[in-house]
Amino acid sequence: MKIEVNRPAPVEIAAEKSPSALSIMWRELVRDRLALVSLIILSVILLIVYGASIFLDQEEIVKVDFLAIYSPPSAEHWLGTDYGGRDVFGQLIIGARNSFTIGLAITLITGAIGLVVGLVAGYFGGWIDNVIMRIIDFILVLPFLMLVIVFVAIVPKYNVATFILIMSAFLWTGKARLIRAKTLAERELDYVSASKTLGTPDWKIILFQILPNLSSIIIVNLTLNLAGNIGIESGLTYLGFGLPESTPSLGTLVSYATNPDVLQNKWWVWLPASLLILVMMLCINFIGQALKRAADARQRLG
Amino acid sequence: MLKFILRRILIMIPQLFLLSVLIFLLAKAMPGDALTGQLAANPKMDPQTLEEMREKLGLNDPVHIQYIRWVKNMLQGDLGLSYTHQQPVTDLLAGRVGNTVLLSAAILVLTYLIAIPLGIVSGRWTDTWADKLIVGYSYIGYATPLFIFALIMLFVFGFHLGWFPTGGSVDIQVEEGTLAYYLSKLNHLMLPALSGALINTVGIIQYLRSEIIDTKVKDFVKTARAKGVPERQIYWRHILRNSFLPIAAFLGYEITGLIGGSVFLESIYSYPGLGQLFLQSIMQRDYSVVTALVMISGVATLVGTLLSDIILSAVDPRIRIE
Amino acid sequence: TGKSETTGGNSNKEKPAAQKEDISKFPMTVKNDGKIIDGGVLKYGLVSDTPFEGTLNRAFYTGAPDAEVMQFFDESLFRTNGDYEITNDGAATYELSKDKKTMTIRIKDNVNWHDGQPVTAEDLEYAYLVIGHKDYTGVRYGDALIQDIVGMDEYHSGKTDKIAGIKVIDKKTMTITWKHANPSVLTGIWAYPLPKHYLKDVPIKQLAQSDKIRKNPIGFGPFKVKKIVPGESVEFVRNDDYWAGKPNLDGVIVKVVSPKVVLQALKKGDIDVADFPADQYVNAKGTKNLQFIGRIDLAYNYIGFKLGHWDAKKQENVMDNPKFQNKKLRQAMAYAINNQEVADRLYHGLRFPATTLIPPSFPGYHDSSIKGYTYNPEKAKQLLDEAGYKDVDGDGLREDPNGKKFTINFLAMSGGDIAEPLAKFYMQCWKNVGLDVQLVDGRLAEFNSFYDMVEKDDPKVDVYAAAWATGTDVDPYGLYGRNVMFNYSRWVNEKNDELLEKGHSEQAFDKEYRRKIYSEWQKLMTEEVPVIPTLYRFGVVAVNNRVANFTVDPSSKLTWKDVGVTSEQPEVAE
Amino acid sequence: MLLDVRHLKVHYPVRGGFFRRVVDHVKAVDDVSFSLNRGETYGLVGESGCGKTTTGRTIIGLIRATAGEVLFEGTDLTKLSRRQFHPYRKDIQMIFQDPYSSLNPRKRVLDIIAEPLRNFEKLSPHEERKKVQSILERVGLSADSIYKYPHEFSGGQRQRIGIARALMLNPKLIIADEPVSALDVSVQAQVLNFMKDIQQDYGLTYLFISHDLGIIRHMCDRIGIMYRGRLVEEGTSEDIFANPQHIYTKRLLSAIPNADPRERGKQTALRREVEQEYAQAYSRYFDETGRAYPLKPISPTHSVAIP
Amino acid sequence: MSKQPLLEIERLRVSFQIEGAYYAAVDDVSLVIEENEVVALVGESGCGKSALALSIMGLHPPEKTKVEGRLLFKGTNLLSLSVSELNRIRGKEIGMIFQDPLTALNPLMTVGRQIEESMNYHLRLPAEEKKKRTIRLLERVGIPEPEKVYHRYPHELSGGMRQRVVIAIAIACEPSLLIADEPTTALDVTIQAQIMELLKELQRQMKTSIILITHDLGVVAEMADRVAVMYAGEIVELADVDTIFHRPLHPYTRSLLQSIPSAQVKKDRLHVIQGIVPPLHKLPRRGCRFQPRISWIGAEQHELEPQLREVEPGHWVRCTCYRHFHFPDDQMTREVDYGAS
Ligand SMILES: Nc1ncnc2c1ncn2[C@@H]1O[C@H](COP(=O)(O)OP(=O)(O)OP(=O)(O)O)[C@@H](O)[C@H]1O
Ligand SMILES: Nc1ncnc2c1ncn2[C@@H]1O[C@H](COP(=O)(O)OP(=O)(O)OP(=O)(O)O)[C@@H](O)[C@H]1O
Ligand SMILES: [Mg+2]
Ligand SMILES: [Mg+2]
Repeated sequence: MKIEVNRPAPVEIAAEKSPSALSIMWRELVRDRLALVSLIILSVILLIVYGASIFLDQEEIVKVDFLAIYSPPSAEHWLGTDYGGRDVFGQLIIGARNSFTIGLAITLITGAIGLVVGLVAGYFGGWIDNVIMRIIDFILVLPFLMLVIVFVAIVPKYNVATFILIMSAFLWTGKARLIRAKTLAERELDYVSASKTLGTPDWKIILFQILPNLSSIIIVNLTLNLAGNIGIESGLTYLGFGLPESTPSLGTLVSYATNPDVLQNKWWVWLPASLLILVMMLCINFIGQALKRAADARQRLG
Repeated sequence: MLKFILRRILIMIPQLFLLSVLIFLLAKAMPGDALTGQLAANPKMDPQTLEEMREKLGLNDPVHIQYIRWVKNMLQGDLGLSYTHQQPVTDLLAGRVGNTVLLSAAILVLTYLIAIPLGIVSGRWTDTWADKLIVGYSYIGYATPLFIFALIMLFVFGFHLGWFPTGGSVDIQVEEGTLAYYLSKLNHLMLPALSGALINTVGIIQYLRSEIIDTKVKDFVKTARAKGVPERQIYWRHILRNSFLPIAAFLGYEITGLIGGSVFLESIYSYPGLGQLFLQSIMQRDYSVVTALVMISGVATLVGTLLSDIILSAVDPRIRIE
Repeated sequence: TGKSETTGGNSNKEKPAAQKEDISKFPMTVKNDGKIIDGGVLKYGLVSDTPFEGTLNRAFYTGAPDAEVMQFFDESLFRTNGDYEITNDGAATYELSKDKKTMTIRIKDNVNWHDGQPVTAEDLEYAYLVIGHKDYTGVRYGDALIQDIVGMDEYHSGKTDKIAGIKVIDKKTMTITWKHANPSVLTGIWAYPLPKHYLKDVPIKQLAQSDKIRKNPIGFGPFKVKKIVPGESVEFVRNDDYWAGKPNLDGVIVKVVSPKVVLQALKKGDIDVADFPADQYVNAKGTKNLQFIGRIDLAYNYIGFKLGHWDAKKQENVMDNPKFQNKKLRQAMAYAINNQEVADRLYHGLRFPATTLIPPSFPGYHDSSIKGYTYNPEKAKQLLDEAGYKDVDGDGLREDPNGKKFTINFLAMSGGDIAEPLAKFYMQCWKNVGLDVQLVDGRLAEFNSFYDMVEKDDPKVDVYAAAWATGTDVDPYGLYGRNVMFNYSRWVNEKNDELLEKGHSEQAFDKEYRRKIYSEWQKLMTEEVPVIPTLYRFGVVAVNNRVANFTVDPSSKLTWKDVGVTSEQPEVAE
Repeated sequence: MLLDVRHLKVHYPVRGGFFRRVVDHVKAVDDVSFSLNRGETYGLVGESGCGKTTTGRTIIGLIRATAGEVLFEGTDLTKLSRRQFHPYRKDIQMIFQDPYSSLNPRKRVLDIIAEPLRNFEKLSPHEERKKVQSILERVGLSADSIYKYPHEFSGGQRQRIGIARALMLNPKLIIADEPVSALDVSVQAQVLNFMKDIQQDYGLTYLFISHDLGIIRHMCDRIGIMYRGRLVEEGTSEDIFANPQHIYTKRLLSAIPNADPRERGKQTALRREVEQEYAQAYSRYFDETGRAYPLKPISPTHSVAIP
Repeated sequence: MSKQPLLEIERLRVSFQIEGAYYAAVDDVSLVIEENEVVALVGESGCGKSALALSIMGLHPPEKTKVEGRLLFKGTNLLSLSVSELNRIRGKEIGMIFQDPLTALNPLMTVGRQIEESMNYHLRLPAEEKKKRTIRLLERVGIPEPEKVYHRYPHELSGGMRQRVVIAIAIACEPSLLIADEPTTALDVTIQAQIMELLKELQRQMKTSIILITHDLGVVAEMADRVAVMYAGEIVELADVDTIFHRPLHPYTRSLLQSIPSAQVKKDRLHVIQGIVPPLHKLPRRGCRFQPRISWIGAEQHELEPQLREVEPGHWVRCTCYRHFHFPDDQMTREVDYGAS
């Protein structure tokens, strides 16, 4: 696992060197006012969330307090409490941290698997590609939600890490397909043929020639994916297969809204989390769209 | 064409086989079985009888024997017996599948009914306020969890405004086969279908929009303009038809998504369909139902992708499947 | 200890105005002074997350929603009194022989099936023939009273095709003979006949799935099934030929309502009657168009200690787990938990602290003189000290008598909104007296995993929180006997064996004797605490103001026949 | 003789039917033989899709030959494993058609040109840079361009970078597949001149692939005309342009627009004439299946595919 | 001169928006197209040939492009027309042939329908008639078995056939002006020859004028009556075809002719035009735009505000630098690194 997570490193380094990848993206991002505002908002949110969660004691937050069940927002509980008398604000902060971490981890893991698989399948083609594509086809056929539910039921120790792993096991296929398609296209370009005629070994071609050229598309895809992955556990939580309650997450908070009373009368329990998800997703989406434009422009540039 | 479909079906067989093994193993790996905890509600039960029942249901056989038996039966069209419902799974599903298909079809139709005009407006008049509105909607829709949205819809339109019924698939008091019966079905369908569609549609809107924007600048559109084709016709005959292609290809994957979405919608709107049945069966470890449902949705997905390919080849002359 | 302040151990903290219900003031019967109109259709909400299964037959159903549907068209031949014992007021009368082993049942002449055919002795015999049959697919054969019938084993194994202990005397009369005299027959006898003329052509194996049960079931109850939308709703019409007289209502419509929307549906008048989810009660009370009635459920929640394992070969419980053999430890844990707080805060008084293992819903047997373990952390600490569980390393947590780290693994079930804080609360309570309690696997267990671990005596589990529905039979043998698998705590004790045996002996037909035995048993269980009873439940039913004669009182003589409405349309809130 | 291509065949499978089985083959190169002498430029001309690229890429090992031999200094390259091929990579290099896609946009010029060095020689970074800079100067780019990226260069300059990379290992043979067809007219000249210059300096042998007969005439000593995967005529530049024998060659030559407007009428007339001859004489030059006949020498330097 | 010219381009300027500012890609171009003549536009890539052509057709997206000047087609200024008015001229009076025959055709429409489409809006014909006419057109552009091709889709045709279809679309309504933007660049020589033949034939028959855009001087030599040489958005030389090829004056025209290898005559070395055309937003907007590429001629030899002047009847040249132009001796040896800024 560790190796795979570490894989994308060359992308970063290679992309660093090229002014036309990250720096153009950055320029485009800064020029797009909406994206810039989004970036700032997102950074502030993340800063607060990760910063504050260092000082918050998770044990203390998920401690039930029957004297304070469903108390509305007050000076003591900024966003009130839930049905266990637990502080919603604290849960929001830690939940946002967990949800974002989960989203990020899923994005990175699926990205790494997708990258390796996609590159190998796309570059070598032939039977390797065939086998990999069959596997991917198969996974795509699997009824995702259903299998996840089954998985969740059989995993004994169910926590953030297992959740990430289960999700990742299903979600890498899309990226693998995308990267394979791009690799296939890239492989046809003459610079790859050139490298071959120059005697460069395949693995070097894949890592140092093709990969850097996919970096922008990968970054864009991962960014847009990140948005989706942040909310991913909320639906499962609603069905009762999300994270255990002792691990606060935005999904848990949002899913409290399934209690009609909470939905209608106790807005402070679910609304802040919903809004936070919305805002984060919007921000990331806007950033992603800006990056996408940047990536396109670069391609036009040649 | 026929050959192509046949080949695709042949390819499906090993996939389904794998799927069946996987789902069977997973089902067996889940803690508990259909009889676990039954007794919490039935304290008079005696353990020996319990064992006897397990034996009778074949739950004590080795997994591979169970699997082979299951596959054998399945190939003969027998999906086994639902323990909780005391009914053959085929009968059970037959009673529910109609509702889910109806709901999914309604969602699909609504989704496209919403997506196509909005996508066109937003793709054709980019950067106008209408476009910005639509794009804004699509972003928000993208970020809103289906179940929250459905709940809000339920409370607003079902309860506060009282426009739609809030549960079930049909009113019991209407005579089956009459117009009132179908109207009642439609009435019960509207709210869940609309909730699903409004969320479902945003992806297609975004896709259609960017597709139109891309097509707008293609050379053949220039050719058409150079022919003196009026703007309306340019859109209608040239840009839209080409932009719809990838949307058509989406259809198959839409079906997969609908299966997942139905779990939420059916449970929120108490709409008795397969999604709800799945959840219930998982909880109750009604394996025969769980496995049957997973297999069915696997087949549905495969058929969906097949359908996509067929549709695509029907509308795109460049793709010929022989 | 006591340095960490939690609500669990801190009852002297100023409480905000309690939102708690005074359940003693809860009526069991609706109050409606209006005049019952002729006819009217009552809408009954079946509160459930899922559709009802639709196995509409007493011998085959498993889900509670099905039972709720069946009450309208099918009923027992016997009515019962407040202790759930059969009386002679119903569709049949009974008589016990001297040795209490044989019961003679006489079905009244005017009791007819919905298709006009009379309900006969053969119909009741047929029910036993079906349940005892080797092809039978349901679970009712597990009932000890059924297996105890003379000749049942032989019939079940296929050696005979009649049950020797069941004799049809004439068209309306029959006798049933048991091997043992057991007072439980008065509460537990199977008295649901099957319409033999209607069902006999269907092989027993396929009965449960036949349309005759699922689509067009018949019974002899006050209403007839008119139409079923599978899983969703059932339409009933009045059975004019009902043996006890013409019902008031023209009909009943039963429809499934999700617990999430039940309150809204009640407010809107979409439904007239529904079992009301306790967790929503606070928001619902005071709703103008509704009355809430309730009664104590035949159930209790408890926390069990795993004391041994189930020996499947010998079919008996073996008490071999040393961890909780010390009675004082168990008692201390019982004293440490504040059930009053849970009942008041989490359940708004709709549950209340349990004192014994026979709930007050058996007023004849519940020993109200036993006060159980009321919250007393000081006592708990003292008991722990006495038992040798002391904090030797000063981390605020007690070590076991050997000075080793003492961690208790607690298994609790997920589901419902309150599960998590409830489990958390108990753990906090125990922590307050210095016990280190951790959740098994760090999370609540889902229903199936929970029972899987409990039933299989998973060594990961030390303590578990569960609940029992007792059924109408007060006899606790099935849950605490030595040879009973459902004795999940695996606690065995000779005194217990003796008392339980006496409790369902011939002698126990003497009610006073039985009460004494069970009082003694409740005391024994309180002293030994193999399980800690935690809460009794109060079941609430919401009823629209237009409904009259509706009751949940088990001793009431009112039935669905008597229920009526006082206006054409339901009242609507606001 | 540096390179001897003998009976080279490259067939691409066409898949179809039930299990995507191979139902047919595209005979992209169908029994082609020719040889290159040291120091000469051999031109391969023909219409689009006639198999020029495939031939070139097969020689350098990017495509597997279906049959035939590619003898490079006597060694049959088609029989070599990847590892055995490695040392020959030094000797055969390629210049690609598209100066945009043949340079990795994410690499600095230094990395691009040093790539072959890093594969074959262990040099210190300093030596490496020295070497790259000297070759850059040799191809007429300033030494400080090594830290630039390809997009900072014009098409002609990029093509020079590509050439510099090919020259890095002192190859003996360079396969140039349409090296200027992606370039603007005014830049073409620059690259062509330059290729001629280095040929002399390095003693290079070129296999020059193009569909532009003007460029072929300008560059090549000997020319092979390809048609549907086969050679239909081979000879010196003089042979082909002054004395075309095969009807296809004639047709090709007559199709070239004449850059003198005064010759307009003549050119049109000639074209008509050849077109007519082509229609009439087609069957004389191709067998029943439309395949060209094997080459037959009609003079020491000139061979034509006639029966 | 008595007759009104077909198209008068007057001081046309086409500017594109690049990062907020507008830059002219066609800068102050004036050109007259008479009836029944072929005018070739030649020049390096990016010199504004297509931009000019598209502006005649009104095909520039109005949001990002500014078109100034006058385009008098048969006396009406095309630039002042509304889209629907323009649509009456596009396709009927002016036809256009695009460079890439694959992308210029709608992949989802049969060839027949695409050709008929322009008739739909310009000629009211019954369906029968339309089909007959279309098949005749296909025949006319040299497509064998036109009845079959009528029902084919573009991807089922070869490149040459597609280009014929594109031509058929352009001439469907027998326009009086045909704009052909690199009609043969994507094709093989043999097919190019056929297409050239075809265009010449059509021009003869229909008496159409053609604006032929290409960078292949051979094609120009064979097709054009007059030639306009463009450099960096401006016309630098305009003359009849013979003059351009035999007596060119402007340094750019002369260099261009010298740099092309010919199949007819063997040259030892080719002339190289130094440097590159600067991108639009870096173009010098004053002085002779070709000056940087003929550095051996002193700045003082160029005009400050170069004008297109008629140096002999019908022969126009921009800037006086042509008088001083000579091919430098040293340029035959080697080029140094330039322009890699
Ligand atoms: N990978 C492939 N699979 C199948 N057929 C191929 C493949 N590559 C090339 N071909 C076919 O082989 C034939 C020869 O192609 P090749 O690219 O060698 O032609 P070419 O003469 O270089 O053409 P061009 O001038 O267009 O580059 C063509 O008909 C082409 O369609
Ligand atoms: N839509 C546009 N936006 C911005 N700049 C453009 C646009 N279209 C063309 N240009 C620029 O305008 C200049 C002229 O382009 P044009 O396409 O007319 O050149 P051309 O002479 O047709 O070249 P080619 O021979 O490559 O077709 C070029 O520098 C080009 O980059
Ligand atoms: Mg080629
Ligand atoms: Mg152009």
